[in-house]
Amino acid sequence: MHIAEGFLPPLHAAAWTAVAAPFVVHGARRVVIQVREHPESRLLLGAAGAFTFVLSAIKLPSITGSSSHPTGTGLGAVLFRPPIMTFLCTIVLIFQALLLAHGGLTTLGANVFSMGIVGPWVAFAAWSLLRSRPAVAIFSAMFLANISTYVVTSLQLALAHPDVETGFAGAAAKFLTVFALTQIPLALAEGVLGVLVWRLLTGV
Amino acid sequence: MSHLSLRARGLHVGYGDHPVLAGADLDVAGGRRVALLGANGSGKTTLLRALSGSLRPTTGQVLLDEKPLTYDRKGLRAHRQAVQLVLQDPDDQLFSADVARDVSFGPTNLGLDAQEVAARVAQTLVLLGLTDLANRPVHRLSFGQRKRVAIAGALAMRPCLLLLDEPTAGLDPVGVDDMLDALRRLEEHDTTVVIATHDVDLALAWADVAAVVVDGAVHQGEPGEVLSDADLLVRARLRRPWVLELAQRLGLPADPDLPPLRDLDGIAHRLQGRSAGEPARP
Amino acid sequence: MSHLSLRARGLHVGYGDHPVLAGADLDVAGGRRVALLGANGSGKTTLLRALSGSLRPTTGQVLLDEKPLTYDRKGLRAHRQAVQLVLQDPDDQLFSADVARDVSFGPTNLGLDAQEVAARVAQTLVLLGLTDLANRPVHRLSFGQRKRVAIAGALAMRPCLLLLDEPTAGLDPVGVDDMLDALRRLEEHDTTVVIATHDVDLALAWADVAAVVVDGAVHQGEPGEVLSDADLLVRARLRRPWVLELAQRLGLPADPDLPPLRDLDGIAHRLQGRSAGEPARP
Amino acid sequence: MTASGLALDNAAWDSPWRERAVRDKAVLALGLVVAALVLPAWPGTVFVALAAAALLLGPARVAPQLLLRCLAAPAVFIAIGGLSVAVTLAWDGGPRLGFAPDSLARAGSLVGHGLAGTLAVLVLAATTPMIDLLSALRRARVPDACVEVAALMYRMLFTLLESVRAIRMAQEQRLGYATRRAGMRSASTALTSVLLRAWQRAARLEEGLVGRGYVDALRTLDPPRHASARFVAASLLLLAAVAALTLLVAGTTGLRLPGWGA
Repeated sequence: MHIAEGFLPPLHAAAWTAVAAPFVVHGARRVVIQVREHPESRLLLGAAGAFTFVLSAIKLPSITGSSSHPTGTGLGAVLFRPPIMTFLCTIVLIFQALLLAHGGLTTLGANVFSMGIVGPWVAFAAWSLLRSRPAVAIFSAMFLANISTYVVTSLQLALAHPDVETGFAGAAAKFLTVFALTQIPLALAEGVLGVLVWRLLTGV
Repeated sequence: MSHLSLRARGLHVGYGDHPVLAGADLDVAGGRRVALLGANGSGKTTLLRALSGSLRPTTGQVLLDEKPLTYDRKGLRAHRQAVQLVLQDPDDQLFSADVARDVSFGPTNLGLDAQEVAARVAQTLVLLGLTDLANRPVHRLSFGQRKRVAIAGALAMRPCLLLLDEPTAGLDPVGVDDMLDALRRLEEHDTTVVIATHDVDLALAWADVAAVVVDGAVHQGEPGEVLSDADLLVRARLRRPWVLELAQRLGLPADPDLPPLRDLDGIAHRLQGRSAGEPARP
Repeated sequence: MSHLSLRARGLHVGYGDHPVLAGADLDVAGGRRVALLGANGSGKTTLLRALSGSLRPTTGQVLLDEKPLTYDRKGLRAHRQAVQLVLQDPDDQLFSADVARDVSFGPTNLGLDAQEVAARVAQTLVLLGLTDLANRPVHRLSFGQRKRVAIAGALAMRPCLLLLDEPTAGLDPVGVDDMLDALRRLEEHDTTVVIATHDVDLALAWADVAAVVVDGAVHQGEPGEVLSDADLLVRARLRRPWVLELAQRLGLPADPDLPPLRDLDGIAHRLQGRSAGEPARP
Repeated sequence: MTASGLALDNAAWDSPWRERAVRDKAVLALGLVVAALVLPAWPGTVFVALAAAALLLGPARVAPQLLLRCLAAPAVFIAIGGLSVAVTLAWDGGPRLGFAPDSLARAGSLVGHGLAGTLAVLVLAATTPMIDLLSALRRARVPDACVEVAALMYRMLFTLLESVRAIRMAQEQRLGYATRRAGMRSASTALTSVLLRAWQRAARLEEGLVGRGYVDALRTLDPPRHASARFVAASLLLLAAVAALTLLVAGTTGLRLPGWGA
């Protein structure tokens, strides 16, 4: 779920764009440097980005019985590091906005912040801390990348649309319930998926 | 396993303005070899997908043993135990690290216990001549071997009908013969085999029934007749099999007393018979 | 463009213990159609890659117009302007979003200016009958169309030699004919064409020279002779083309005064001639 | 890829506006996006939505079914988000949900901004293939490496999507999603297969492109696009009309709904 076009007031949209911009520029610089040093990484990065986009087309059976799609930024952050992931996520979000009508252009900054910056960095931090136990580390990275993305989205919406009676706190409670609480089983499923994929990749 | 019939009745499958199938009918009688022919993009694969239940037609029905397929979980589960589809590219179908594990995927999902799964895997590998490869990693197999492993994966479900999309495409001549041998063994175990192909020579030599997919519909009949229909072949972007073409050029008359011309042996036999009256040559 | 010759001399290419090529020689004379035959995994593709310069042999030489290929940047660049390889899977070569953009890639890399690039793209598309598809997205083309676009991408470099890996694999009969027509037009523009295939019938009908890759070496010769060599064919996992097989079964003698048997027309002609003495049949 | 895949992408490639310069279309679409955001919800977003829908269904010749299908995904988010704003939460002795006239009005305007904005984005999305946008970014001095990675992503995502679909179908065939446990296992093997395949694709494409003279850039010739001063002028006129009409109607009815971000 990305914040739809028009859902953030102009000031908020501009502010989140400003917050996300340095991270995206940094990521883009990393990409330029990497491509300059290793020209063949152009194709690998393209494949990685396409994979990130396609991940959202893989249906995941969730614990509640409904199905959902993984965000996949956790796995990407571990495989490619967060700055590269921020860049790839930005492109993926632009593609989703223009190819699938998911998300939007004025809300791109906010969506990049939650999915392309917070998610990957949280995942990378979890992975780095728990590295000695890879299964736990990859589970935490995928779970936390997913759930932190939705928590941040909820808080972004709460900031933009405070509750008429209880202000930001009330709005946060509402949005967290709707977007983050319901996401927990799906995030758990993504964590389990991460562990299974890790086992397949490392041949355990 | 027993023979079941599979039918398609008035299938429509459409993406937008250009329907891929527009009222396609097909009868697959149990135990009869059916070759589904058509150009690239004619809808052969779409028809196979609809027959297997993995694609739901907009209108029309798929009937297994005269009972219409229902698209709920239970209906699809039952259908898939009877009808299995093998895709053209084996890499779309092989996901496990080694051959035995890949073949065990279906039986495991059927909820069989470990012993039964192992037994089925072993039997299936024997049937397809793959026993020696059981523990080989899938990515180290040749293309022809991967194709046969993909068939093994479907076969381990013990289907009554096996639908194969281009089983011989990309195989070298010996690989094609190996594949046809494998299909012959399946038939000995009462599996009805339907293949989609654009190899008209193969279809003539192998099939009991030829079904040409053209303009969204299916024309089904005796291979020798269907594949002589010049008008149909043009519309379907196919060619007449060389055996029939040569027979026509030489004016070999269709003779109801003789078996229909299907392959090199047949035409050589007819031509030898015909030239028996000629003076001997050095 | 002028005709250049391309040769391989004693190529060894090995991955680990199993050398793919072990002393392979090949002569491609300018203007002669060469069909490279072999089973899956025999090393056809490896040989093509070595000829194109994209794979460096452990030992041995590739010679273009008698000058050995050097593997520095400059040498490779010059070689690729003369020799272009088209891979079997078009998706390994097509990277751009639409047809015209993709075909413009090679000429742009040659450093031509925009006008010249546009002119070359337009000419190439005309030559391959792809003009109508110029602005179509690559991902919405059929397999056969993608194959032709991949050839267009190579052809826009204006090579003297075009190496094609399985150009007809996966195409339906009309698609195969379209492909052969396209190759014929290239030859009219003085491009020498080498194809790798395991279709022995196609090789016999099309090629001036057949080269069979077996056990890491190449046996090259007149197609009718090479493809009659029973021992060679068994080792190479190939079959005798049906035309030759039928001629042998019927005891049609090789007649040096007649053109060699290559295809259906040829054998029909011979058989009609032969049966002229027979009594007329209804 | 069939139309069931990325319908919006297909519409863009088939669009009668495809030959138009990206800049011209961007002026129109982004102008509408901004208008959807800054004009008062009533009646501004209604006018923007009507203008965008009229452009899409009229000169841009987008099929109505396609438009509805494209709106379905964001509509879910807009509905849930709107509902969350409409409901108020109070704390007196435990959480208590309710409605307030003010919250309903805010939710209404939010839904208006969301729908109008989404339609405005579609004016660009349904008329301009992604590759044209990327070429425009290159001309706007976005580094080549970034544009090329994005362009490769665009090409490769279709081949990978095809793989995902085929693998999924093959797994369903063998009852790979019959139980949740089997489903998890199938999803993980599918994901791993696609990841490995993405890698192989990249390696093979690299080799294929080296053979075509690839050294250190993926430059191609951009086809000429048709810039039209009349189109830009008409776009600006339309935007001005939407803005003027909004202010006029808002002024005459005297209706003053709470603005944005209050």
